[in-house]
Amino acid sequence: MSILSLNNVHKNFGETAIIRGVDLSIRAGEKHAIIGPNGAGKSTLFHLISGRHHVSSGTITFKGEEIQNRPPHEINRLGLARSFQVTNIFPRLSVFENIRCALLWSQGYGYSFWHLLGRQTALNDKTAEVLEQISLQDRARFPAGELAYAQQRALELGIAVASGAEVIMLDEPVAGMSHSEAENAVDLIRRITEGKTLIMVEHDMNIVFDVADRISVLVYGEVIATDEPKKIRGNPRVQEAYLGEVVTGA
Amino acid sequence: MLEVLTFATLNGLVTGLLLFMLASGLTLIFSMMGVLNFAHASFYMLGAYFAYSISLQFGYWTGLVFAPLIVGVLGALVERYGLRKVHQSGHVAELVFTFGLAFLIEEAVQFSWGTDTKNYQTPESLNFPLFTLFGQEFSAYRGFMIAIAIAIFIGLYYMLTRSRIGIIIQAAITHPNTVANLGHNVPLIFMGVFGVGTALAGLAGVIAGPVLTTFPGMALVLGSIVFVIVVIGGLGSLAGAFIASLLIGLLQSFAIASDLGMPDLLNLLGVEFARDHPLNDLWTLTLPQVGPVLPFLLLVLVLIFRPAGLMGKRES
Amino acid sequence: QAQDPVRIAFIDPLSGAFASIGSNGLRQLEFAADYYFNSRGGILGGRPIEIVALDNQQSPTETQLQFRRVLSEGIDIIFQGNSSAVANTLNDAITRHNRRNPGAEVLQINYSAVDPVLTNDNCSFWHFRFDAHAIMKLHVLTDYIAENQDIKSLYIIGQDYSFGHVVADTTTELLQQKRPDIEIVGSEFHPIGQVKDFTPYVTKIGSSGADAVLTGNFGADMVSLARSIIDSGLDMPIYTFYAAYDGITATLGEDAKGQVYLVHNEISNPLPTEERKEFTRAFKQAHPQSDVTQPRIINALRMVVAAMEEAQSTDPYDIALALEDMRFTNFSGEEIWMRADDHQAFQSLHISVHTDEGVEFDADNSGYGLYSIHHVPTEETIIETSCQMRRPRR
Amino acid sequence: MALLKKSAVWIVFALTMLILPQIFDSVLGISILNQMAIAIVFALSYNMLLGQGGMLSFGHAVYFGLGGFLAVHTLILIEAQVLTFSIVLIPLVGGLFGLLAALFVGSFSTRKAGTVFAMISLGIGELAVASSLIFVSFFGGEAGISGDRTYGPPFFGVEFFQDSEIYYVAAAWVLIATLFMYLFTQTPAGRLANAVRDNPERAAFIGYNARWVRYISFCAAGFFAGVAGGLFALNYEFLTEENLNAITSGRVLLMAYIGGLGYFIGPIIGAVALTLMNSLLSNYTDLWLLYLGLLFVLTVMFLPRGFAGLIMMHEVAWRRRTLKTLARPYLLTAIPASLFLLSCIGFIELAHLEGGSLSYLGMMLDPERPLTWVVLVAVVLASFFATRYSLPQLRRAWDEANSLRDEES
Amino acid sequence: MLEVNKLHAYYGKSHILQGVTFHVGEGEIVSLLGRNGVGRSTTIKTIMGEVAPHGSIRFKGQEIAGRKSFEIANLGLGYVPESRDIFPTLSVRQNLLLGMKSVKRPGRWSMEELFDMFPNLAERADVHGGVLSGGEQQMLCMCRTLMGDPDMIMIDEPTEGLAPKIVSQVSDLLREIADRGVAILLVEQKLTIALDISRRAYVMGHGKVVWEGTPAELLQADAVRAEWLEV
Ligand SMILES: Nc1ncnc2c1ncn2[C@@H]1O[C@H](COP(=O)(O)OP(=O)(O)OP(=O)(O)O)[C@@H](O)[C@H]1O
Ligand SMILES: Nc1ncnc2c1ncn2[C@@H]1O[C@H](COP(=O)(O)OP(=O)(O)OP(=O)(O)O)[C@@H](O)[C@H]1O
Ligand SMILES: [Mg+2]
Ligand SMILES: [Mg+2]
Repeated sequence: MSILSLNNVHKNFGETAIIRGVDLSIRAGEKHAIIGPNGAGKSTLFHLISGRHHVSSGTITFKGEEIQNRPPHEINRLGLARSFQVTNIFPRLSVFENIRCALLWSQGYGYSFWHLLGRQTALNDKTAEVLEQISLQDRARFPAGELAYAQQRALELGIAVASGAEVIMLDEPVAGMSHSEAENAVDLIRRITEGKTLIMVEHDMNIVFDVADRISVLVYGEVIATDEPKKIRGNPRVQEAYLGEVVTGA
Repeated sequence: MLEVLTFATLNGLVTGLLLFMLASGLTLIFSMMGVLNFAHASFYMLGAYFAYSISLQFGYWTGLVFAPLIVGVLGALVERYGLRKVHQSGHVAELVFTFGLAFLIEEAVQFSWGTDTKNYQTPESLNFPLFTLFGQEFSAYRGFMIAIAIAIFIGLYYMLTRSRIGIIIQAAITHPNTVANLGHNVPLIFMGVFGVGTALAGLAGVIAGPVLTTFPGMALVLGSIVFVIVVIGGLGSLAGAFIASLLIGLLQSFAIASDLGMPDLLNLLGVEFARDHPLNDLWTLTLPQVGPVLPFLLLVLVLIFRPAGLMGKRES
Repeated sequence: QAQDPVRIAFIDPLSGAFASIGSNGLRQLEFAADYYFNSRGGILGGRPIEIVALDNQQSPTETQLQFRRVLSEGIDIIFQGNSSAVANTLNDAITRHNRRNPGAEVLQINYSAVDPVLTNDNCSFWHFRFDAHAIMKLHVLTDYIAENQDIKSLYIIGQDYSFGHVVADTTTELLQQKRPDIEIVGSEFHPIGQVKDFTPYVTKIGSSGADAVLTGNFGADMVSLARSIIDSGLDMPIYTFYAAYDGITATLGEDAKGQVYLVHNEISNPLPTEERKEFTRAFKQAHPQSDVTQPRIINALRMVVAAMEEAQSTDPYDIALALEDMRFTNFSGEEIWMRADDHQAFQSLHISVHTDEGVEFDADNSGYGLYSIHHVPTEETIIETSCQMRRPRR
Repeated sequence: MALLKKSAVWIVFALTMLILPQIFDSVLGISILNQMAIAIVFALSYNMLLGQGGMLSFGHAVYFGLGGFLAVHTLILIEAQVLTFSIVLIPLVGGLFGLLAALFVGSFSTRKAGTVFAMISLGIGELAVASSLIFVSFFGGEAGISGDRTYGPPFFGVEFFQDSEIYYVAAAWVLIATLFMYLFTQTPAGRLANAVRDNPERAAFIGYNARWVRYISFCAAGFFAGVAGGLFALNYEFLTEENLNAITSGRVLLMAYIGGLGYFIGPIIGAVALTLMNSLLSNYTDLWLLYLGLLFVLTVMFLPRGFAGLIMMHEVAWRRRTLKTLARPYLLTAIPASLFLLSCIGFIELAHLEGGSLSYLGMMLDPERPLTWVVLVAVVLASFFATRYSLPQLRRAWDEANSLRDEES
Repeated sequence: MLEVNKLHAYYGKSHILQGVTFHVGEGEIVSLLGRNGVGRSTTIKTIMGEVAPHGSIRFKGQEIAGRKSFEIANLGLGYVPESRDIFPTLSVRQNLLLGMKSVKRPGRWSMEELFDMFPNLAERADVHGGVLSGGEQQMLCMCRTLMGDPDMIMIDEPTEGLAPKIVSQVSDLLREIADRGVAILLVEQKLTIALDISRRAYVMGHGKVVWEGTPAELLQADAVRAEWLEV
């Protein structure tokens, strides 16, 4: 069953059309990768889905509700979380607080100013759990802004997945990581998205082919193919537009 | 009626352009360096005082040339030895710094020149009426003020759009290291911009001093209104500051000229209130009374409905 | 044998924007204390006067803090003059304090705040005023205007606060009685200290066809207004309360000669007595940059001391009783009467003009100064009061 | 036990407030303590905005003032026997009206942070001042309005004739307000305020509307500013335009900043320090505003994290128990540095002097004699270079005191 | 061209570079390899003067340790940072313009030429740098440095976030740069590319250079790769 579907979505910035009629349907529980050349509009697509940008036309349906042009916090509350290509965390809060804040809404605290956080055992345990998953437990008290880059990426991931949203969207989650770190990250992604829907943008083909159940290829604001990894690899249009010859060696 | 309109327009123009002289330097500093320079009006005051002292010895014209230079150098020194250090601690720190600086300059002025009003006069050579309209004189000095303000506008506009300085500074606000890595001497440029900005403030002081009286409170009177102009005009927009200055000048002079007020409105509505009505103060309010605070009302409204200002592209 | 000094507190702005007036007042008070008393063996059989200067920056809140300091130091006479707002809040505070602490009262010597309320509805047994209040001065000023048949229309402009309103309302009312033919062609209020450029107001004055302007403005608002009027080439008399000294005279200079008039309770050039001239010279010698701007401070001090001597006490209650109905001849040879009903001092009032002719004692060392041209004897300045004084029982 | 440990600091705080008026029991002492109490609540409320919520306000005095004005009006109503309740509750009245005003203004000003918010607060501040001068019947014009706190029903026999009686009311309110403001930082709303300050955009993607988060902090800050205003009304029994104008707003900004925005106790330190300076310095010199200005500028330059930050810098050395190794180097720098400061002050005062000679630190300085100046300048220069010379040793000692940790761990 | 000798650097109290020594010859492409966090970026930043250097750095025979960043840049050393740092409020064209040291002196590269090489950028020449896609920003950043006509550039992770096809374009560009006589110090995660184009390589570990040699030698040296590069 499709949990998220885009219907003829367009996005123009001024005169330029960036997203030019995207139809996409994500099945509940699948791991879906979006690949495509630089500037194809992958991140823009994420922004449209998550509410950061308004669509120019078209509809986006999430769990039966139209969500295009709704403010991001509302979309998030429906159960859709995301990470960013450029690290986007709360730099002066501690790592622990970063995660705990990310948990607050889903744990039903709302804008409460009558709960004392120190006493919310369940919440704090859950935070510790997430920290362990992203292997930052020994950095818990550190200001997030002082973490090393790779750790910040891990935190970025942690904030996105903490709330336990059903759909998780990750924009280049392993960019800038070394091989080994990337492998850890992929493990982590697998673990935490277990039983959830994952939408991921990534340029590292090894990871994409490794993780994804299905892949959509976005070129120039249009989806030129959506299919299983094997078929995508063999698709000549994809080869030509995106993979080039480099990947054949890999 | 025609008389009222003409004068209101003329006065509004002069006030507006005077404000623009002051606002131009602040736009430069505020929008390019991102520094909320609370001491800007204090540099304006310094300009007036230096010019006053110089004019006692060497006459007005020498003051016109040297006072802004002195103020500019002072500004550059402030940037070099104060702001630059504070810059690392962020915008709020810069703000508090300039806040303290404004305080300090005011006290220093009182310390060195005393708290009396200073007898700083327009130059003899401009002491004649340029023209007489409906029996009132328009002094040549006011004409001179208009000319200088327009010259500043053109000069700055040229500098900002035709040279790379503008984009270098804009880039350097957010990424000073990167700009330095491209081979630009960022600190020097910042110092220069701050110096030029404060020199402009000084120039405004030299020119406005004789008209608006030179006294230790002269900075306070203008302190916040320049911010209002820069923000209403839109951060980073010289044209915006120009338009906002004129707008505010005209707004104020028309408010003063109008003589309208709540009583007229009530008359129109046919309502009347006794003098001891608890809201009597409101029912008797007139436009001239509130004229000087109208800019702040405008500021709030503009920010609510158009946070980027009239011509601004970015919000902060 | 050094005796305990008699300590008097002086609370006025000594720093900040209004410092010049406050410090100048302090200079005069200290000088007068030395000149008349300390250099002549003190008072009450040899006690020197000590002035304790406390800075309030002309802020009501700071005044409260300094008031508490006064209490802490055990001082019970406070001189204060600048800003009616400060005087009013101080009056309230002192009244409250004295009611709550019988036996430890404090006396307020108001040498300059002119809000009529202080000796009318809000009068207090513990408050004495040594300056004529606004309405008294306006009686004199409007009489003077009324006599001038050239004036057919008047423009009133003032700062938008209580004093400004009192000036406008009273002037309108009085002229209505005295010269109903004078048209009030404009009555304008502008925010205090906020106007950058007075030209728009002045054009309005010009367009109104007024023959004269009357204003209660002080400080920079006064100078800027007068300069704007002059710069616009309007050649009309400007009637004022505060257009002299502290740089104002120098700034008005030649351009304003004969155009700016001032109503006040102290006679200016030519100084009437040798004593006054002597005093002025001595003061000038000690403080070359300052002027004797407020003889009422000196009057107040001398009257308070006279009251002490009369009562042979420094207790505020005794001083107050002695001050009531006191008649005292000051250094200008004028008699001052302190009315017991409202603690308002009465003395002759004068109108002076800004000029350099006949000015022996100039202001701001500018060569220009005030020349008194019109004198109103004490009897004619007396007006009624609405004061219902509550007298403490002892 | 854990509870005791947690509340220890609060107990100390409360005890300190109880003991202080016993030591400084003059009218002046009590007056300064009362001032501090007001300033502490006000500065802490300001920090809710700037330090914790990242909202730079130039008009926080509006809520202080409005709360205070309403509090005075309530006093007047109590005096007129329209209302009857104990005046110890007046700060609550102030708080509620501060809150009301914040609810209104916040509804449009918290949409954005940064310059937009700052400038709206500036505009609102100016408008509030203008209206306070225009609506004389409510605000009393420039003379303000005054009430009398002694007409309420006695509170356990106390009628509040004296400031010292008010002090205990104020102290109680300081304790309550500080506690609640502290607890606020520990709630989701308080933490989210930090998050939104750091990165409002990301907050949206974890389900929060940045505007609401700001709005809540803003209202809470308005409430506590109003409480402070109510305390002011109780202590001084009057309010004027001055209490809601830009100078008051600026002062609270400075207090919070100088104290240290990043620390909860920062504003408390700032409030205490500034109040002290304000009430003590002005007695010694007319130039105290000049020194105050210098102090601000220097603090911003050299102590970017405020006094609290300066204290916290020593935390490591304290825990490492190496603090005492710093004593000597500090002293070595402090001697020439204070000499430098003192001689500079002497120089300034002497230059400011008009006539006579200056009695300074037990010496008589005569400005007429050139020698005075020569010596003074010599001392200024010598102590300046001595200070500079002593700095490297301090820095070395400092590094040493703090780096021991590395070797150990 | 560049000689680094016993270079040390610190972040606060942590000693990151502990005596790094290497050199880059004229027109050479040299790779600096190593695991994440060994301090490769720090090395470059220290050379550039962004991190305080302790030790000797000589560029074109001049000692540059302790000089200001802009002076170093003006000597002809270019730097493409890992964080890209596109100026978000400036247009692509203005970003490039900023890269030039002087508007008058033409260098090896002109804007047109670079636009030809990266048509993506040409198309977006007048939009704000901040809205560029991640990959576009990387290209812009590199072009911006080239506009300054450096004699040597140091590039940190140039292929990060680039689509595979563009990656190969980038390695072509690097060769092209070297062909025009510009030396390159390359920090690159993707070993294949790094070894493919560079003449020599250094491997860093624990803040020091632990191995040096040619790509071919590195491919042979399994032990080195295992210990210092792979996990
Ligand atoms: N606000 C905007 N205004 C104008 N153009 C924009 C804006 N945001 C994005 N673009 C343009 O839209 C295109 C798509 O950008 P997007 O960030 O979605 O690419 P992407 O597919 O994520 O690429 P990459 O893999 O390099 O990150 C780019 O060319 C970019 O310059
Ligand atoms: N600003 C900083 N403050 C403190 N430590 C830092 C800072 N920047 C980097 N570090 C630390 O310095 C070490 C070296 O960082 P550097 O960025 O040079 O590594 P790198 O080899 O380039 O790795 P990467 O692949 O992550 O870019 C890391 O452990 C990092 O955590
Ligand atoms: Mg992208
Ligand atoms: Mg790196």
